[in-house]
Amino acid sequence: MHAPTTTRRFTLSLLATSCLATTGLLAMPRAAFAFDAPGWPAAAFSKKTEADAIAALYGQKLTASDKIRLEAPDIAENGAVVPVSVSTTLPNVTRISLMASHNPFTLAADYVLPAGTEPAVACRLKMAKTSDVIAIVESNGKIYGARKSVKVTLGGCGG
Amino acid sequence: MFHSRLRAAALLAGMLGAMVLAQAPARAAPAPNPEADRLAFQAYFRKNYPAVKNSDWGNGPYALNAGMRKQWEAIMQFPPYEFALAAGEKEFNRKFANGRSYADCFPNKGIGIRQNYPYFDTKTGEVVTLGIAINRCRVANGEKPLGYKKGLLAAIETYMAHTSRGKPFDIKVPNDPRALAAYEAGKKFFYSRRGQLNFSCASCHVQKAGHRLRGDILAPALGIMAAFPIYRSKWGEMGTIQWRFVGCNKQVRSVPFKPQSKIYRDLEYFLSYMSNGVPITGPGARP
Amino acid sequence: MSSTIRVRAVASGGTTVVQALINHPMDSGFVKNSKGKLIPPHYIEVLTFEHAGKKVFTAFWGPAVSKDPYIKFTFKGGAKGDDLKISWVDNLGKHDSLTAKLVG
Amino acid sequence: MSSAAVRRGTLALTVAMMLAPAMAAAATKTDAEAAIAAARKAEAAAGVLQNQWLPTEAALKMAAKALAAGKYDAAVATAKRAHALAELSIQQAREQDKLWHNEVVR
Repeated sequence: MHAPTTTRRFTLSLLATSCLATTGLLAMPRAAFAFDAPGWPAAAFSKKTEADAIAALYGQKLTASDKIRLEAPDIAENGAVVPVSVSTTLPNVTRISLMASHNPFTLAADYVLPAGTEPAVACRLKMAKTSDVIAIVESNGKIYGARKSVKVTLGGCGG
Repeated sequence: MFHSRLRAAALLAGMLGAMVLAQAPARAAPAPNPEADRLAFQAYFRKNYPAVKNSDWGNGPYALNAGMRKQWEAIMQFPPYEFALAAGEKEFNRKFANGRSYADCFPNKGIGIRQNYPYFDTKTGEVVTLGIAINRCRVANGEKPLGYKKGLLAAIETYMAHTSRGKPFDIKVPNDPRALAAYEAGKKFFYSRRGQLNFSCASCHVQKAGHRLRGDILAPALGIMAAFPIYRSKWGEMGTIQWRFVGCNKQVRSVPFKPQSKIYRDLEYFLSYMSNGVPITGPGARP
Repeated sequence: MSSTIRVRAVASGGTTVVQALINHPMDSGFVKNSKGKLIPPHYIEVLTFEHAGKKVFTAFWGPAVSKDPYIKFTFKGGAKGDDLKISWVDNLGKHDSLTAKLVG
Repeated sequence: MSSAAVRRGTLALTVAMMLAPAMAAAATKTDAEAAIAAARKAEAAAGVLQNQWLPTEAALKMAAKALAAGKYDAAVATAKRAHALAELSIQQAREQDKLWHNEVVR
């Protein structure tokens, strides 16, 4: 995750974002119109790249781990409802986050698991286009990641 | 260049038509035989898709594609139509101003009867779908009729379909010329190519069932009515068969008809009859 | 009006499996309505689950969570009849909560 | 008759149709109104056969807008395209009236 690719990724996703959203919306700082619930990691949710979101949320490098089972479809039936489930055998898991690399805002969901809650969660996410779903698990204070590519295409013949 | 061939073909067809016309009455369309049609229709699907169990035809694309089925099963753990189901049940048990309720309008108090709809009403001489029956009940009890595409009517249909889960379709086409005509009209609509894309319902749901259309898998026509009403992620709410007909027509760039118009009710009548014996799987969740 | 939260919480063998479905548009702010105007962002930000006075699960959600969102998790403990308090608040300050009973 | 044939047929027909007015003098308001009226009549006929196309409706709307904006050439051209589309949908309905039997699962 060294600097050059970040800036390239940054510009690329910015391009994708601008074609998706009116620039007017983006010019407005996120917090301006949003009432932020207590504890809600606003900064992390406003980041547009995987690296920035991870940095904002955890502030440490991500190391891949094969102890995380990330289930997501190969081809999404509908990009608006992508069933994703994460489970792991890593010990003392306190947090699980889910990201979609090419979404306008990369961080999709962030779950806090107090002691006594099992390290597994299932939910349904929206994906802007074909990209990776990334699961990040915080175990004993360190973060581990797994990724899976999900193909997202338009549905039907859309005459 | 190509167009001239088109016009030539049309001309040729015209001339041929004229010649054939002389004997055409002899080869007039055979008298409608719904049961023979149904047996042939179901035999086509059972032969071409041998792996599909009878109870699975109502699960559309998920009966023909493992990847899609896995996502569907995840969503069915807690399907988004639960809100419509709860709202439908509440409305179904609500008493009208005159003290009566929906249960008084339907046979068996409206429970477990969805598989008999649509039926042919010999008194009025037209096809009556579940949506029409619900609105007839409301109007008869001083309530105003509901929209046929979505909303409260779709919620009521969701509850009634849920009470019929597992019961096989049991549609009747009485030996009444008007019923047979309605059945034939639905059959003709199903097999006629329409719209600028020039597809018929059969082009996709018979000839290409199980194939992919960009992100979607085409549902087989057999049992395609069984899952309705459906919560489509695309709509983000519950929708009826009639709304889906409008959607499909638009997709082939054909001007759609009004929900519950005669042509759509006949189509639903034909398609439901084709699925006789296939169990109800509604309410359904679809992309 | 009836609650926006539907929950199934089954306690068995010392653990409780919780599934919840919430009736919420979860508008991302990138979708246009039929008249071509952008629908403003409106999504749940925080969703909490409490059992026996202790938080057992907290979800921080953003615009990328599906409409009528669903969540499933499991926590150790919990017995039939216990209370499970679920509450959410969204980016417009709207909120709802429900106390459900664990089933056996 | 495959869908590609119909689409190419539409294209060829509309191109032929659009060339005609270029040679003639600039269209007048009455030309535009006449062209639109003719297209509407054809579309109504397609309606009787319960086989109207969405592109025809779109073209009719565009023609009316061009007429209102005083762009008579554009109005005539678009009206002629709508007319051609309506004719094709009528032809499709008539052909399908016989051809649908061939697709029936037997």
